[in-house]
Amino acid sequence: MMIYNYIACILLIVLGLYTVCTQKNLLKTIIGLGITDYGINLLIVSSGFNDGGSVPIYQMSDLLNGVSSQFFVDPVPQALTLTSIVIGACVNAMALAIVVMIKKKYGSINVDDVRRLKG
Amino acid sequence: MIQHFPVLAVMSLFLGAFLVEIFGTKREAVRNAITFVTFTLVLILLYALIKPVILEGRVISYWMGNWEPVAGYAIGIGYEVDALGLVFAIIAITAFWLSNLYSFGYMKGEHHLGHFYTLFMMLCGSIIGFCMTGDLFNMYIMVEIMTFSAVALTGFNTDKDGALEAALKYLVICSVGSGFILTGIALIYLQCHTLNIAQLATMLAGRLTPTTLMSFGLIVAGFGVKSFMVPFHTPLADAHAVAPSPISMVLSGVVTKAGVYGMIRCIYILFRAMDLTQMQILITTFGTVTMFLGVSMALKQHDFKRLLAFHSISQVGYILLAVGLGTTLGLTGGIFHAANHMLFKGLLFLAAGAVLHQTGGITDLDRLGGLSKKMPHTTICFLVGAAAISGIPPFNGFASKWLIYQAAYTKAIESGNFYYLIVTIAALTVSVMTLASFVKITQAVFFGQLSEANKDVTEAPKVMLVPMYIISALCLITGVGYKFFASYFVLPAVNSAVNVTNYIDVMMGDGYAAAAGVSNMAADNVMISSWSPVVYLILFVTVLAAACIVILASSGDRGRVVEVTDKDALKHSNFFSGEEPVYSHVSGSDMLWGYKHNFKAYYNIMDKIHTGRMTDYCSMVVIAAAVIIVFMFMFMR
Amino acid sequence: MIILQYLFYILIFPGALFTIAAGLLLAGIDRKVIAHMQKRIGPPVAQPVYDFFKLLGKETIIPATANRAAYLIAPVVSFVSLCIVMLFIPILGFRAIGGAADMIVILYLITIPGAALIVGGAASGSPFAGIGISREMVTMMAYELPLVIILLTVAKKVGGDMLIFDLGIVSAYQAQAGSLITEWSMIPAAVAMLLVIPAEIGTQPFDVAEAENEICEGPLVEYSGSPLALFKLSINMKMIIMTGLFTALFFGGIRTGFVITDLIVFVLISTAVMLVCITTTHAITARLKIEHLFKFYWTVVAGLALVSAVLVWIGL
Amino acid sequence: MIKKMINKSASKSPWLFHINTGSCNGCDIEIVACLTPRYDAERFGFKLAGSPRHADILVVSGPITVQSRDRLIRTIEQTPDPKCVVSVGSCPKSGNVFKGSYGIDGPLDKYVHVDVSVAGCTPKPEAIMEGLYKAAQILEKKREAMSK
Repeated sequence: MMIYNYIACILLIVLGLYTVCTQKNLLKTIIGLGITDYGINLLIVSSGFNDGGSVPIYQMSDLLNGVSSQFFVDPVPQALTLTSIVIGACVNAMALAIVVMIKKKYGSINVDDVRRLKG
Repeated sequence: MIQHFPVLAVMSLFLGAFLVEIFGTKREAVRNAITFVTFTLVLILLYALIKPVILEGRVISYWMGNWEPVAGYAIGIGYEVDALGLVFAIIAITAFWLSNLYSFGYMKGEHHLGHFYTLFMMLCGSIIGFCMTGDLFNMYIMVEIMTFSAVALTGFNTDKDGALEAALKYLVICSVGSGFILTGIALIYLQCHTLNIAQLATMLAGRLTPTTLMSFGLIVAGFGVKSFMVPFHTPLADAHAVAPSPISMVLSGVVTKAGVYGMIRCIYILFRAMDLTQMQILITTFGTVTMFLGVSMALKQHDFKRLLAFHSISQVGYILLAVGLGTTLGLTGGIFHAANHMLFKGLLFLAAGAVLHQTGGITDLDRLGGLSKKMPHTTICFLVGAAAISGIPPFNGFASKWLIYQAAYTKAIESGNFYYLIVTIAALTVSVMTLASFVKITQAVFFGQLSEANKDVTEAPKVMLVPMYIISALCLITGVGYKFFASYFVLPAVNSAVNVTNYIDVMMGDGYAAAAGVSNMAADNVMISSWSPVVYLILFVTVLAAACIVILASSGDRGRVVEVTDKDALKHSNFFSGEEPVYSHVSGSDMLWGYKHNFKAYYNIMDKIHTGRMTDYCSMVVIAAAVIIVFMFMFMR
Repeated sequence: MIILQYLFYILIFPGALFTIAAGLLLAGIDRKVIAHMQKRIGPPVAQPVYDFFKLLGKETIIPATANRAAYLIAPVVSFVSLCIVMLFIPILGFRAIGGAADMIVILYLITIPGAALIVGGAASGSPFAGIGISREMVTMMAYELPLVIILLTVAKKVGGDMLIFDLGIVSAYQAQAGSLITEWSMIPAAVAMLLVIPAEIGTQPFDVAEAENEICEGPLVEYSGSPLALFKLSINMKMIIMTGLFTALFFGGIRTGFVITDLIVFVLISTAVMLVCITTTHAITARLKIEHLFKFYWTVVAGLALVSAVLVWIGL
Repeated sequence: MIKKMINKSASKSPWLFHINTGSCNGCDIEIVACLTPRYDAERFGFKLAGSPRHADILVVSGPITVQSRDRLIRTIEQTPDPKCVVSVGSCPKSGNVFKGSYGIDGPLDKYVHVDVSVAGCTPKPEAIMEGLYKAAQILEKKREAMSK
């Protein structure tokens, strides 16, 4: 089952990078960044998944018995994903803020017009 | 007690950032006091670590929330300070402390300074955290905070032409790079189910499965973006030109070094793949290309700070080249050059900032000139920096470059590979090209004739001059005492990079590394040749003294020196073939013509590559990353 | 006693005084021989000495646009740094101070006078000097590449599988295995080195930086009096240093056993080298353009040096 | 001793700077002829300098035209002491055939003390050589006077 997750996340990452590399509209570039992020997040969260696993919480009975009979989902990737989502949101917010200011200053959000620094 | 210092250092910086935002937005004195006290505190905390970590070779570990490893599996986030990390952290905090001092004078009168210092301290905190963390994901987070605050600081002067554009390019390209790093980390986690570097080092070394190879390629590419090697260099050049000068200093002195540090950490410690010939060739090739492209692009620039930015790229090329050789001598040269680069490039950016600050924002080399009469102290500092970066003995740039040449040549002889001889020749030639572009700046900005527009320029304020003089002194001291610095400051870092058992044992418990079959690399650090700056200086001073005695003793016999008393006197006017002197300044674009003429075709190609279009740059990044990964899959399986 | 000995080394032989004397002698011979080549009588051999002392007696005018400190300090730095270089170059069997600098360091040490000339010229504020330093810098870039390849080739030839950068060892090797000039694989490198020397010193056809009838002696245009004397002296001192470096690299195997005779032979070989590479080229050529100079060095001369490098690398 | 050496050298290494103030080029050719193998002025250490800052002897040829007057004065001022001014040909001395022309503002000694005048239209190279040699002797005297 997991293979679909991996295929999906690779597709998302490649799609995002393709968008960043080809789209001339700055907003679309940022959307591309977002898509890449989602792909990576999917990859991370998939990495902790166990088919049929339980929630990663110890039951009192487990602790009393000393061993966990059940195989639970790895909680670390979920924490990582949350962090990564937050960071991605921040990046997007900041990029969008800059794009708004670029629109005010340059009067355009086309990459071909925003190229005063070159050479 | 001492094991709390790393965490305290990082936390006090982030706390300071909050305090500035809360209390310091209105009152300047409060703001300056908070930042200065915080930076000084962190400086003391980190310098206190020198003795145990660098001199005694201890490794300090700290588990956040005391989540210690259970049954050989790291669970919590660990901080781990070895000599390698600490050397880079010390480079960072020194640069930030000086830059902070400088920005009190430089940023005076700007708006939103509270936000500026908040971001500034976050940048510093993230870099120090990055250098000292022992957790891979924590590393990524710190990189993101670093990118984030660096972008915000780059675009801080939103009114400045191009600032927003540079910030956006920086943000997008570095986000792509961060994406590579995060994907690599995710793949590693998928394979090993742990994120602790020490534990991963036991698992990954020498076991390059397709998954780890993929993640290795992605991580190398990602840190390549962070260290701005060619072809990822494009946002750096834009960012430096528009950022405020204290930020330019830390961007080139510290942020690029963070990328190099990440590269060293991953290649030497995490994957321990530096003894693979293909890996060496990959990294040295990138280093050589970066070195040459940076300096040749710098020769063509006519914006002061943009030119310096391309030199940062070029010097990072030197560092990567040295690191990529995979020998201890090379690593010594590389890390030493990283420290030296922070010093002299910081000095040059501060001097550039002083010029920019005092002339009211002119950075165009064609509009400056003759400032040495108005700003003598800045000129002295700039000349020291220029001599250091072009590798003129006895300044520090020469010492580290010389180690790099030796390392490259040693590699050439030992491996019998002609390629490394070419690399050595390229490194030596790039050095003289660096000198050429600094001659260009010296003539265009500080010497030559003073234009009418800059007639009322004054010397920079003291608070800006003090950091510049401190760095100038450091440039000379590290150059003269290079043996001392190389063996007591850099060599421990090199040892900790190649001998990882201690690093692993401290983190995971004694005997862990041995159980996993990790052994130390043999450290052979043989310097093959001789250079003794102290002898040179003694000789220099002796001859100078003798010359002075002769000159003074014969002063009555010689012709007199005719001082300028009347500026318009015919006697002192410049020789213009008899014509009346007019304002005629040989500016930056007029220089080095014979060279530019011969490289016309090359520069045409370069102009086609550096289009300024963000999509092109992103494509370059993605293609280069793909090339790295394909190279690894083809040759390193 | 040891201090006195070192003072003797530094100030008299092979330091300051010897370098000055030999440099002036070589410059005098150079002018005399050129004159004879042109069927003139030419100036006396002591002419450079007269020039030097005459310049000392002239006024030093500081131009209105100049930065006084840099303008006056640059010639002293140029002169002093050249006085030291000779200490590191072995004079056949004799070497004053060993183990303090190797070939790469010497390569950098001889750029200091060039850098000082550039700073001094720039400090004078004249546009002629601006053009002059630009050309001087391009010349430096031009000859540095072949020079680097030559030095690395010599290092490889001498060291074989070992790492040798030290000129003393280069000299000792040649004493055993014969001078490097006798190895045919080193001959392209020797020719390249002969072509590097005139550019380093700045004589025709490579004197584009100091073209006196084109840009009024470039960086030196505003200099007069003692600073000019020091710069002219530096140029003369470079003659003995560069030809001496050539001698140490390619003729280092000749030994007579005594310091005095070694010294005489050393000066004689240096003079012969100078007659070939400086005097003859000066007498028979006209000045190149700067772009042609750059191209010449990065293609022909660097190519020659590279041929040698490849030959040595494959073990010939 | 150094002083003596310097004074002695002043006459042995005079460097020339040649100023043409509207000459017909006749004298200039003859001055250049002095440097040729036949006459070889370099025997006495004469050398053409590129800049007046390096020069000891200023060789002036031609009547002083109005256009060149300011340039002449400036160049002479820019030469460091001790220096000599040598006029070559009759023009700087008297104006020669150009005398009285509206474009001429001569003679040379209106502006500067002329140490040696070589007359003739044009003077022979031998004469110029002798004039320059005399100027070199004057240089030594000037240097001696200066060093006192």
